[in-house]
Amino acid sequence: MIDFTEGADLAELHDELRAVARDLLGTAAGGAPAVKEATPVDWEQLAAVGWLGLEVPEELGGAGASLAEAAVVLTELGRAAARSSYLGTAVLGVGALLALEPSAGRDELLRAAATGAPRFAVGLATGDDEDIPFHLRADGRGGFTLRGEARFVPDLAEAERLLLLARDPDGQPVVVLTEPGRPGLDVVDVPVLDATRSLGDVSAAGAGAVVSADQVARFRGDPWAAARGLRDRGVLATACDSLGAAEAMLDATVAYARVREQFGRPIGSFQAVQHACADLFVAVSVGRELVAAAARACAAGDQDAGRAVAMAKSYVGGAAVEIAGKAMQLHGGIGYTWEAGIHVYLKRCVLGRALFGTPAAHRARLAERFAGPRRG
Amino acid sequence: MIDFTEGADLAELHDELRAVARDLLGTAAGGAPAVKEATPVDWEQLAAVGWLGLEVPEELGGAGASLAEAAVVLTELGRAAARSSYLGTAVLGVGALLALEPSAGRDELLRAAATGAPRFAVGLATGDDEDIPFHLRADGRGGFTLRGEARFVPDLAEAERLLLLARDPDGQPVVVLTEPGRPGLDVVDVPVLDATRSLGDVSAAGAGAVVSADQVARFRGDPWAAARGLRDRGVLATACDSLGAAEAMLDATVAYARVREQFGRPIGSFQAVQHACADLFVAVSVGRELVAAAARACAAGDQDAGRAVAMAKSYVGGAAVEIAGKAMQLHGGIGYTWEAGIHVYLKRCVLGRALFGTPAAHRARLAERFAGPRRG
Amino acid sequence: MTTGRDGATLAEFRATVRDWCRREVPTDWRGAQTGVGDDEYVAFQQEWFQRLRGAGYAVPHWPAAWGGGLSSAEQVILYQELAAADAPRLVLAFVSIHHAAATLLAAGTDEQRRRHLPAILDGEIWVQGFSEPEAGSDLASLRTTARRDGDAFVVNGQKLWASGAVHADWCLLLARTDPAAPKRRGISYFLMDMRSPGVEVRPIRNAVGESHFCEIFLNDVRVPRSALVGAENAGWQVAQATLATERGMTMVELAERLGNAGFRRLVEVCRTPSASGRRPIDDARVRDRLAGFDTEITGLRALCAGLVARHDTGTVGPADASVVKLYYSELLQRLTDFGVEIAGLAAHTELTKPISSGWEAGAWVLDFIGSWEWTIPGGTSEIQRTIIAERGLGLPREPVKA
Amino acid sequence: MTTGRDGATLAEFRATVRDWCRREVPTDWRGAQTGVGDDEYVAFQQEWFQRLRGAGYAVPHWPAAWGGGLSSAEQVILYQELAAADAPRLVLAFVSIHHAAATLLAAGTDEQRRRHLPAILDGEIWVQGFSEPEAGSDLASLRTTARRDGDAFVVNGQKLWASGAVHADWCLLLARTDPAAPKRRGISYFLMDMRSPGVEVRPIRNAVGESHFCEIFLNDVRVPRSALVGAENAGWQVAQATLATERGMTMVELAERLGNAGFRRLVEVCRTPSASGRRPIDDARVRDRLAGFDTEITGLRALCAGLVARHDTGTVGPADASVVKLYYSELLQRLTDFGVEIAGLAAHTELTKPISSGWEAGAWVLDFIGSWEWTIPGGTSEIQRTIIAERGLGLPREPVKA
Repeated sequence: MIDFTEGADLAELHDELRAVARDLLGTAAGGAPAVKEATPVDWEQLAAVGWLGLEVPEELGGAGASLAEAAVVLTELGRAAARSSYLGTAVLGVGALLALEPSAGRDELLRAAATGAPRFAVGLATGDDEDIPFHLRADGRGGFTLRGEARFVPDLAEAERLLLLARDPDGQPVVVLTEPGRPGLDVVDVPVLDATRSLGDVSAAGAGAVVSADQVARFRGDPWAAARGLRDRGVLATACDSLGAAEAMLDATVAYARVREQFGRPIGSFQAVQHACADLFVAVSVGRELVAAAARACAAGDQDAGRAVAMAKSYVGGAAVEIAGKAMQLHGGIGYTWEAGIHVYLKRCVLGRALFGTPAAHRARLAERFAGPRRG
Repeated sequence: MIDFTEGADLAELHDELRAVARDLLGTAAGGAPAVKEATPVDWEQLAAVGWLGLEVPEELGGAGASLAEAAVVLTELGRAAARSSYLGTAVLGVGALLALEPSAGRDELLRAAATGAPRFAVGLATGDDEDIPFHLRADGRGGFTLRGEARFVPDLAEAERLLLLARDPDGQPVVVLTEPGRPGLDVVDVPVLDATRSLGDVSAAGAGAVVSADQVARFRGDPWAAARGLRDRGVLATACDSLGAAEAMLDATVAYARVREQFGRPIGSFQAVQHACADLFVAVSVGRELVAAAARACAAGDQDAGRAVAMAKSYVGGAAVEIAGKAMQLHGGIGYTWEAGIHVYLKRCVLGRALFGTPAAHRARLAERFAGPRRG
Repeated sequence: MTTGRDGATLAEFRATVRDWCRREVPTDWRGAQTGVGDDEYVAFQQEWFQRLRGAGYAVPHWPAAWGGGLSSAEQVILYQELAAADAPRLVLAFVSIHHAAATLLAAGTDEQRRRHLPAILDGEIWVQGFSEPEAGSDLASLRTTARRDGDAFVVNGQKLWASGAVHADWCLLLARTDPAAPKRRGISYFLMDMRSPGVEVRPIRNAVGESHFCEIFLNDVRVPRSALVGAENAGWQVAQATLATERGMTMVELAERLGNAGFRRLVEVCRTPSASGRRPIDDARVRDRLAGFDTEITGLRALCAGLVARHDTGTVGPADASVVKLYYSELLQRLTDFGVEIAGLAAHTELTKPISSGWEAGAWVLDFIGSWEWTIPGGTSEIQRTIIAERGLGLPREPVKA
Repeated sequence: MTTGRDGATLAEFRATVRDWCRREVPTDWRGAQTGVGDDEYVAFQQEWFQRLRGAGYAVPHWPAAWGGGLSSAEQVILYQELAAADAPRLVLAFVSIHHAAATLLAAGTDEQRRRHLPAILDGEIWVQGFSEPEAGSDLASLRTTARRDGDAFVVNGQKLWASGAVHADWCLLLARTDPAAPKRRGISYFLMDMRSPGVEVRPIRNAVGESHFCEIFLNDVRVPRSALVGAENAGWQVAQATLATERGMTMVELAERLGNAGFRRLVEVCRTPSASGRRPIDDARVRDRLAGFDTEITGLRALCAGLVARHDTGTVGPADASVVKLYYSELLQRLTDFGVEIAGLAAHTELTKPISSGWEAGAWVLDFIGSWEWTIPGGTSEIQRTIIAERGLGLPREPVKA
């Protein structure tokens, strides 16, 4: 396991983590993607190499690292188009727990998360709408009634524990700790075209679900900032994923263009292919910078983190679709086959563009600071 | 003079008109633009070949043709980046007169317009805002007071007669016939970067200008439709102009790419240049179709003409700037020199994009029909 | 037959077709044809083809003597009305009624025509065997061989991207008959019975999970001499002549489908309120894009009309078809991409799209991914740009490798 | 000198620079320098240069011994603060302090350095004489000759795009000394006195009407042997070595100027109400574009910072500079284009822009047209893409003509 203690050079550590990840995920050689179906990554192995507890404090069995390191893993998972519950458990689950008031129960969950059992899913808004999806009503008997719905929740079907973002009776964001199968709670797997992802809907409709007081956990500090921070994690994670997928697509296209011949020469010697690849490289370079800045900002808890993740997500979300699409185009007929696996990345990038906010939604959020007061 | 009487094949007539125009404007060979300064086209010659009276009825000394033929001339003027008062006099001026209730005075003006003396300018909205720029108040002595301002009016400085679009005291659109130099009327030449155009502001501020009843001319039929039709003429004319300029830029770039050598071969044999030129050709082809459709719709007085001109203007307005810009790029260092004349076209296209409505303004207008009633 | 050929005006013809569509286009075929099996798809296509045939609309571009005979203007109207009525596409019979018929009419013997043209009307299915694994867009380098052996040729090789080969009765086959000749010479054109021994078809799954593209493996397949189209070693010219008979009508059909069902569905999704009640179309950026697409589709339709008109007058330019194909396919890609964006996460839950539809199904993610079926096959967008530059604009060719 | 060199932290250095800028940057120089004549422009530039020099900010990238010595981090801060204060650009001295100094430091003799480096600090102006009419971006094919004649070379030929040549005292000259050698061999590098007999300068008006690009005609110009930089016939290598000393700082400066004055002016124009009282920024499409530009500028700045950092650690990639230049120049073009669109018809009435400004003057049409000064010279965008593909991504080179 890599040592993330203070003083170590972060850039070097990230390089090392990246190398380990590529080895483990089978993407070390770069080159063409071999993904055809959604093969899950071995969950126990992710726990064993310490990725699940990257952000869990050392005293709770984790690596005591930060979201910046998780971002490296997320990027590599995207690069491998890997199917795993990493986002739900290690990024959103751990992120939510870390944001709560410390308690023995919370620490126990963090310790468990680092081992990979149980797995978590966090019920929060994952579309353009950023509202808090659940709300609690006091039931007059010291408990609460939970109602609401979170759609397209990552890694829901595999989760044994649920952390639902809700407004308490005072309207303040809190986290409800629960499990699938509880009365009044509906958990539905939602199959999507991108077979490398697991998404689902969790809802408490009608009479709602009964929640006891000890299931309701409060955030440390400003609960609104915490809720926003949780959403920002999802935004950043998806940006990392798209960046990794885009990198894989660029590498695969360049590798293919070097060897594939048409009209008696490698297609990579044609200017149309060269210049297209150059544009993809520029886009990946810009995206990488924006994602790195966003990961740093989130890890440091910068006030401006929301702006940085919105920039990263809106840029990379759009660029990744263009890059995967161009990869399909430049692979020619082969690229359009199921076997080639480009479609796996294209579908993952297209879904990633929408998950945790479309580029347009993030730009709309970014633009609020320019608009100024309305005149005239 | 070409015969536009009924039964003649319009496509052939247009080809003939186009050939004559290129001959007269010195663009017959296609190829590189030779324009460096804004050389005015000989006005008497335009009258002599019958272009000024294209739309003037035969019995008033004109050719009895339609706006579709004027569109051919406008496109060729754009192709030559020619400086002339054609738009103000022959398109807007004649167009306004033709839309008025017939009268001896009107017919006299139409007859005069065909001869090129006097020249006209029409005071109407030429920006994104489509409002009628002037308004009349009854002065209680049978006359009116005119107030308002029309900015960026084409060919104003050269005009001896002004046709100002105004709302009468009942709010209905009318045309005020007047001249520069009338008391209360301010005419200012507004120099712009595009030295091939003449634009100016005409205003009646403060106490306004005194207008007699016989200076106020009413439209035939629905005055709002007539006012819109006049604006549509300006929109179409600018689209034609940009199309012609774009064609010239494409031709010049292709001609240059055929002969200019770098790295030991004609630059036109490089795929980057080939594919860029192919994209320009596609854009010109699409633009040509949209402009032709808009010209036909206007000439026929179709109900849908406003939609057709908005499409033509929004597409060609944007495309022409891209095409002239790409022409500058593909001409390399030479293209950036004053001598090469590409800048003349680029400036003309950039101004043309804004004149009579930006692409975005036209698209906003086009989108009104989809939006449907607001719900939720 | 109720066509406009017999002195009826075009307006009357349009009314007749519209009326026919109202009666004959199956209702809710999109719903019914979503997720169906192969047999049901073939049966549906064959039945729709016969229904069109009954009205004289199945092969409007064929000569009257063989069952067609509509003018260009009438064909345009036919495709406009079929698209407006959102009729199913003729997918299964596409190669039969276009490429196979064009080949037979342009270069086939009377015997070959009599054998196949009526059979096509009765539902005989054809596949095109041109592309090969190593050749891609570079047809001239094909490797499949046809060796003379008495009164037959013995064919060996492999074909790729043979659309619909699993259903095909016959194959339009290009094979090299003179290995010593330069690249484009020494190729011959054959009509090959797909039931011949040694023909093996293997479907290839495409990016959206469908399997209409196939590989064809040819292992000592005997093809009689009488199956040769045109002269031996003149197959390249036959293939070119076949291409030259395409008069832009396919593009008219595609443009009309994009302009009707495609754009209508796009407007619909833009008008659909989200959970929060807000409609995408209430955003000025969305309206701007919609108006842009409307404009571009109008331009595309006009381009197609111009292409057909220039074919009629014999003034078609050498790159005109490439302009239209390039513009259509990239517009389709941009439009479906925007549909994906607007439809949001819910779009990803549509796992299948109706068969017999084009890429304007409104299953946006599948439509978007399927749009590469237009930018890649039949000459990639890159190759279309080169054609436009070199043949359309007369730019010098890239120097050939030393 | 008040720099951060002597143990001061970077934050302290930033505060010092910011304070200096507040005191020393001329107020309203943009207004005052709009439409001025050549003499006034030169005087203004020279004065601003001396003011910077006084603070130690004129040549921060030079070695300390010659008057520079700021670290990369300090230089970045310096350019950030100058941009934030909207200080004038050093246009006139650009070649002197960058290319000329780099050449002298990398390959000059001690004698040459002592002669010129202090002179440059005193205001000696240089011009680059590399490009030629037929060569364009293809430097290796230059034709200007330098023939040995005793202790001197006799130079004949013509240079193009020599920026600022009318004001130059000295010229960095590439000329062919061995006509028989292959293209990149046989070129030598000279320091040429612009007052030498036979040197004629003719300004070329550019697309915005300025004349800072020039032609230089060289007619039997005698250049002493001592003016040779590096070995005879090794001029190409000297030129490459000079280029290698550029460590991304120019791009930092440009990115900062775009991110400060450029973007600020764009937001301003988007907030300016039209005659009807409506502000462009009230349109969602405009806000979307603005946020996109904000994002892209943030990305550009990060790219520049990364480039500088990789230069410092010696890990810079062979195409990294091309990536930044390409991205900057096309972003500048898109941003100024959008400014033109938003500023509307009124933008066309701004007939001049301030001298000593970059293309972020807010005279949108001139800025937009001027943006081609970035996409064309110094290697067109097309050439940058080829460099990125071949050197950065290792794609195979285009085959050379047979």
